[in-house]
Amino acid sequence: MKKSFAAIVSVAALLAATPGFAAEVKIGVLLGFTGPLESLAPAIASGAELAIAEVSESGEFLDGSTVTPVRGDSTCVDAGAATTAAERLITSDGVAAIVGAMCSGATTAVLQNAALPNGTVMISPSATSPALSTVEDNGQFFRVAPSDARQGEVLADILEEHGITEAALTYTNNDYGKGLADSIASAFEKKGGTITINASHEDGKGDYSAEVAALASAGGEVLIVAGYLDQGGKGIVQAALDSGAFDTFILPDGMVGELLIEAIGPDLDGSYGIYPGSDSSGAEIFAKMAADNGFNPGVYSPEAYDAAALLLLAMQKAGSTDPAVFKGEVVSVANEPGEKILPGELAKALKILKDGGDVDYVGASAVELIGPGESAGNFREIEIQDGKIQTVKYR
Amino acid sequence: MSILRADAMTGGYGGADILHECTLEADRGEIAVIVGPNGAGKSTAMKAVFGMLNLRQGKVTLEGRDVTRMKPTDRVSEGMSFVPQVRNVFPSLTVEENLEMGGFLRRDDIAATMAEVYDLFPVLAEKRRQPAGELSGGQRQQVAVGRALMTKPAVLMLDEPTAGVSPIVMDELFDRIIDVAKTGIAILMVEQNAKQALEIAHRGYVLAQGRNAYTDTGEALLKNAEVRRLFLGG
Amino acid sequence: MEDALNALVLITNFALVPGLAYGCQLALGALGVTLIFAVLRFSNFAHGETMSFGAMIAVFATWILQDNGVSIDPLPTALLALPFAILGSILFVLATDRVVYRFYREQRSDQVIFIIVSIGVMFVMAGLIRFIIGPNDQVFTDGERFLISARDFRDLTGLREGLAIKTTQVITVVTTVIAMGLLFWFLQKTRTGKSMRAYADNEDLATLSGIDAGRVVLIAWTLSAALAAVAGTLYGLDKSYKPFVFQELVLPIFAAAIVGGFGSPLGAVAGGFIIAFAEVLITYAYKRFLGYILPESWVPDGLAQFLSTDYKFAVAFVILVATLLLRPSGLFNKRAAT
Amino acid sequence: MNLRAVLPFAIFFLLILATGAMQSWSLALSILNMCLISAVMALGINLQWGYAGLVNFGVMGFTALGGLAVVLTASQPVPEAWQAGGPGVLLALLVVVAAVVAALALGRTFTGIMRVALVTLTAIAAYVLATTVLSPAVEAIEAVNPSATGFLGGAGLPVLLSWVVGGIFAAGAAFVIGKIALGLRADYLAIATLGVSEIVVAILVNEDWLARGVKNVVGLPRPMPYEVEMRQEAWFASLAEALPIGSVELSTVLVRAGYTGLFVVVLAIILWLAQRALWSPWGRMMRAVRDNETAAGAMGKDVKRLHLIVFVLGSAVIGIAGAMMTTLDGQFTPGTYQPLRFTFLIWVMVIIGGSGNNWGATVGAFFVWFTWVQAEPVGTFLIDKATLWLGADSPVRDHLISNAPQMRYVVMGVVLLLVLRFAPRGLIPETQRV
Amino acid sequence: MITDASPVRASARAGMASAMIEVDGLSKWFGGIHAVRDVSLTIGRGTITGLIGPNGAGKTTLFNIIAGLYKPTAGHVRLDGEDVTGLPPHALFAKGLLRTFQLAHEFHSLSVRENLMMVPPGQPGEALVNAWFRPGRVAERERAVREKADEILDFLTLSHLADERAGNLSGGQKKLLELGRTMMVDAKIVFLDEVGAGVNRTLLATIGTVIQRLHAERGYTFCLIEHDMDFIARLCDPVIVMAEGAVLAEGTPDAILSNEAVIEAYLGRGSRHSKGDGA
Repeated sequence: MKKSFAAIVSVAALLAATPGFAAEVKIGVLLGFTGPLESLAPAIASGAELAIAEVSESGEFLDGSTVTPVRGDSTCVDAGAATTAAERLITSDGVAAIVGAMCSGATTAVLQNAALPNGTVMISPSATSPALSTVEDNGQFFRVAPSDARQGEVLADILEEHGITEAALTYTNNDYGKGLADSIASAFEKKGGTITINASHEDGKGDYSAEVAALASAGGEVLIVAGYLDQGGKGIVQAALDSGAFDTFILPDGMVGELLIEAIGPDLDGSYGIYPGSDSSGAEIFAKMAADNGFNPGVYSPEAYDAAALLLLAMQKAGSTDPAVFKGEVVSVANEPGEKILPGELAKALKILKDGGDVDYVGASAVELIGPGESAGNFREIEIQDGKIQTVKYR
Repeated sequence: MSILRADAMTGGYGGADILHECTLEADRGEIAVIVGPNGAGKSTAMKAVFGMLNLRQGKVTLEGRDVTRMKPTDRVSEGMSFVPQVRNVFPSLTVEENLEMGGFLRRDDIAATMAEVYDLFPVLAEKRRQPAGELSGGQRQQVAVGRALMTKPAVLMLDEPTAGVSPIVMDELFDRIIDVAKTGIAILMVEQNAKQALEIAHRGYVLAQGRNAYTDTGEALLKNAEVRRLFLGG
Repeated sequence: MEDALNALVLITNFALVPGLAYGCQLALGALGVTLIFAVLRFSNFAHGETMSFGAMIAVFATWILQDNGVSIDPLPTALLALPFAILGSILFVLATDRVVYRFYREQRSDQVIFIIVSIGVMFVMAGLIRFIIGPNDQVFTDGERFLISARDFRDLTGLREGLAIKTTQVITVVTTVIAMGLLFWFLQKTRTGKSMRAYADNEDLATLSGIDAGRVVLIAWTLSAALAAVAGTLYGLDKSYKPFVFQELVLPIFAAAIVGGFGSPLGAVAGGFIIAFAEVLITYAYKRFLGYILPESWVPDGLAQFLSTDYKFAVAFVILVATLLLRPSGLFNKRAAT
Repeated sequence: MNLRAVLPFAIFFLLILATGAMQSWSLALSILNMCLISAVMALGINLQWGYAGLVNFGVMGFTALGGLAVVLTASQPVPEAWQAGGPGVLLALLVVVAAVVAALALGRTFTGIMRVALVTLTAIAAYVLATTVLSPAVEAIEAVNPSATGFLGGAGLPVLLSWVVGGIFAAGAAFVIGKIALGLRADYLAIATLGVSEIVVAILVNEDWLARGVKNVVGLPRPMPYEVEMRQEAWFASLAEALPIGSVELSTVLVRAGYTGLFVVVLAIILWLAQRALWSPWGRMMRAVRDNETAAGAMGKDVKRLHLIVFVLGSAVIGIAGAMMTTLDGQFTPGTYQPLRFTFLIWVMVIIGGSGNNWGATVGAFFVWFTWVQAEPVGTFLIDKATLWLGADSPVRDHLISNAPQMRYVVMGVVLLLVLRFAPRGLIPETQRV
Repeated sequence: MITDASPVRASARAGMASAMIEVDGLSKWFGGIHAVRDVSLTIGRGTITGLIGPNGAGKTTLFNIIAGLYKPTAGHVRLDGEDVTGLPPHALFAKGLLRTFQLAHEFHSLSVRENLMMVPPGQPGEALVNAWFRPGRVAERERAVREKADEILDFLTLSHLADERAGNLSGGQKKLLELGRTMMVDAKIVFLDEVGAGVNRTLLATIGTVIQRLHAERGYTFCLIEHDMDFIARLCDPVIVMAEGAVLAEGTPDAILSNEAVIEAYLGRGSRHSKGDGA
């Protein structure tokens, strides 16, 4: 329903140039629907659209305005097409803010060439490149994905506690994987550990036997897989288990999810990792909501939900959809003080804000924004036991 | 009436006509030879008989049946067989497979025909398991003729069968062609080596610029002083 | 002795077995490309998508079978779905030929035009496939995963190194051997197969012999589509099915076909294995292997890798380019490449 | 130009105007900008394919080299990295150059098996030596603040200069590739160039010390002022007051129009040069070579050399376009170079436009890029309409609509096939000027 | 079957002083086929030499080796005393060796006039720099080249077709055009490969006249492959006969026509005995 409506809206806007729908707020969902990470995009979009629908149906948003999502394709491989899509969302569809983009490359291009010039606020659910921390953003860019640098330190701590001294490391060959791998390697080596091999793997390939062979030959007690759970990361874990190269895997944020356990099965027991989140049940609630709405909560799907929710809550708090006004409120709704808000409680939050109260949005991924508008990096240490993700503790 | 009769063929490859009312004929056991200078339309006439050229006018009959509008493939099943001048074997197929492909259209047992071909060209029986591409020029020509015989044709058409082969081999090829004719097949061939060819021809056609210039028995043409002067080099 | 056995098991497990399975998949793909090249004389860039299409049908058929409780445990249900995949691909490819390629064949268009047409077909198929099944990963493997797992092997032999053989790898090899056996039997022994070779050898003479060009082309497409469906399904079964992967497979497949000699079926098979083993063996880190067979002091500190796995895919292209430059007709083609 | 040539351009500009009026002017301009860049690429391919019949499927690689040129020319140098590993990299480079010279010399002096053996030996020795020198240097460079730099950086020169450098990079690569591969027949040349361009991209992706690899180089200097800063200028404020549009929109439109201006100049220069070359004795000679290489050789034309020249020129043009694109994006992202987008799409442009005709290639690029970008919303719209009968909540409909962006492939393929079938010589066919 | 070739060689050596082309021990294998075997011959300066022989005798292969299209397996070619073995066609053109082809090799998308205008080497407009930045210089030379082309078209009676696409010409007209191309420059020697094939008698006579005029007025040396013995006899002296990749005989047309070996291999033998007893 909502998707088709979005489609009608976007096309109507394209063809008829009706800037109308006065009481309707549009949120752009700009993701790589085509291209190498095309398989991740639909679930992320669904996450964002879930939050948008929730807000829209609550009737509490900005005096009863409705909110509709408008999708755009950032392709992940084509900065030109990404910029054009963003330009269309902003200037033609008239979106108030954008959830996106997906890959760091497209995100930077869109931010610099479309969002900044037009003064549009963007929250990326998935761009984790450290380079984005320092990019000039005029207070308009946020991301709910955790910073790679922080994650590396946390992982190194956990490895040390488990008494691991030698580990093999493989990363997905993009800015996320490379950045994360670098930070893990340097943090771990600072603690006296040894990374036996730091090798990349490509997403979207079918065959990972050569990569696993190299990893196995380098050796190590565990294999750290800085990848995506439904892309190359899964392929690596599968191939490593199949060939008996490694039994235990260290799983950073991109790798933790039910999908992986489903795909790999009991062999994954005993592997451990971290996942963004604080002491809250947001992720479980979100997973249930996603299931009710008929999609699998994939990687970054919770973050997308949070990104959309943050944008809308900030607008509510500012009482305006003018980016220049509400961009200042994003951090305040995400952090303390205020009432903690979990997924599914957006109506409640809107009401509190409407009544002049404060909220501390926790959401599906335990959002806490720090510094240049990034997730603070609260992590849950998890371990996989009996085919279930068990939380060990919070860091 | 002859088994093969091409009557007043006129036509070309789309542009100007190359053939002008050209008439050719061959009967069972006969060898009909087309000679003439380069560019006279010898090969074109051959192609026209075989249906590889659209005729504007004229008609081709085979055993009295009109085949003028038939595709080459259909003419093969009607009893015509054609050996091109070049690229006339399947080089990577063995000799035996070449012959088998010759009899591709036949639904009956081809073993007997194959044996006949091996009788005719004993050297092929020796090399039956060898890829045709590895044979010598003369042997390849024999494979080519053998392949064409596999359909048990009523008419065998040869486009310059002796092109590029040595005189000795040429002699032998002509002997083989005479043998083939003796089995009751009508042979229509184009030849560069006009004199030798006319010597074995029952009918000879001298073409010039797509027209029948002289038509007679081979012997008579050889004796014709004008033909000798103009086309046979004295 | 045990060290030597360990070394052998190690390299078998990590290089030879995966290389064999990958080689089979490439060989099947390359056979399809090479058949089209032999008969229609162009490089079909849409072949990767044909593989994808076949695998997609296999995925759907498997799901339907699974839903209806049909299975052949311990073998994967996908094997039952294979005939549907083959049939579906054949129908689709023949329709493509009828609607698209036939026109250019009748026009006797330039080879380059055919290549560009096949790129157009590739675009359409890529879009359609993603449109129908979506761009996601689809897992459709079921049944027993391993013939023997690394752990079982270690327990069984007492060696330090394990040897894992996946059911899907065995199926891949067996199916490939059967498919290739059938193909070669067809090409060498049947009348139709011989007529196809004849047509590939000499188009005009084949027509003169009464071999119907249309029929040969039809058979070539049929075989190519069937091989593509088998290759695609096996690839998806052994790894997982995802449309994007097949786009990336086209070049290694071309590399395999060209290294072997475009138009030569035997060459395609050989090329597939050459590319697969080159990729695996050149990027293999021999450190542990050397650790078993060399005295301790000789074991290298580094990984003993010829080339980082980052450049795994470049290996295929380097071999491809080298072949094109040094022996453009390929290893198994006697005729010159002109 | 006759009507047949003018009409497609007119229609295209109407489309752009319609986009501007109905959607927004900055969108229209940003589409137009990419159209202009695509046109430059298409002209490069047209030079090679349309003029000389050379099939270059390596567009992707040359585009990427153009992008690399922007990084190496315009980004700021990283002195720490130079200190850490600069000499090592230079030394390795020296080894490679020396090896090439040695191999060439050996190749001239010896023949047969000796030559093969000696050249191989030199190559292996050079490889071992270069990697021994390079590895520690690379490690040192990549260790320098990896999240922000970790590469040598560029020369810090004006970004517009990098367009020329991009052309030179691509031309250099094309010279080497052309020297070894141009003798191949059409389809092998296509596959070989595709393979080489994959290798080029693989190197850019994995050699972080060169241009940060997958970590991307962002924030490249741009030839236009930043909108946000521009809005603070006095002249801008007065202009914004004078015009009846919002200052945000004005700033984006101005910046985009600035790029448009730059690109139009480049396109115009290249078009002028290409047209002038085509209708000169040089063009006559090239067309003769394309028509019949053997006869052209017999008439004294050095076919090999001419092929090499045109291959290098065409690739240089693609390199320039690659540099322009990276400049427009403001970032270099090596991981994004894919054949489907950067090779095959460009070919579609040339074929649809009309190979052999520069105006055709240009307008083909315009239309194809426009369709490529607008196919997504239009595809979504069409599917939505086509599946209305399924009911609003149908999961099939939902599934189809969510996969609608993929329609751009279908649209592109169908358009290509239709043009090849019904107008095989393109929108503006090659003309005969006698 | 083949007569002793030594007299031919002897005559080749004798003519060395005034040789335009000397071929020495030339051989060429294609795969397993021996297309040209150990051929030595001389084409004297200022002659119109005819090259005849049955199809497949290796005449065209020999042509192609001399013209640089194939590299010989063994042997040498000298042009005007200079060793030019293995030089590419364009380099031979620069040294004054021109050729036409058995099947017309016109530049089909160029106009008839352009087919001629492309020939002169080193035109300023063939360098891109001039084409772009020195239009004046280019235009000046273009005028001259165009004038010359028009003259030749006139001579060839093709003026009315000057602006026609060359691909649209008839076979004979294409042959004339090819001949015309050789007139755009001053050649030392022109090789004509079956210039008469597919040409009607009237046109062939015209071509013959053109050849004779070029020979007389410009001092061209010609070497031509031809099957039409009349044509050969009218134009050529000497005539060289090839068979099976080797030189069979050489001499005046009259001598060749009465040479036993030549009659045996090419022109036709005496009577056969096996004839006519079929059916």
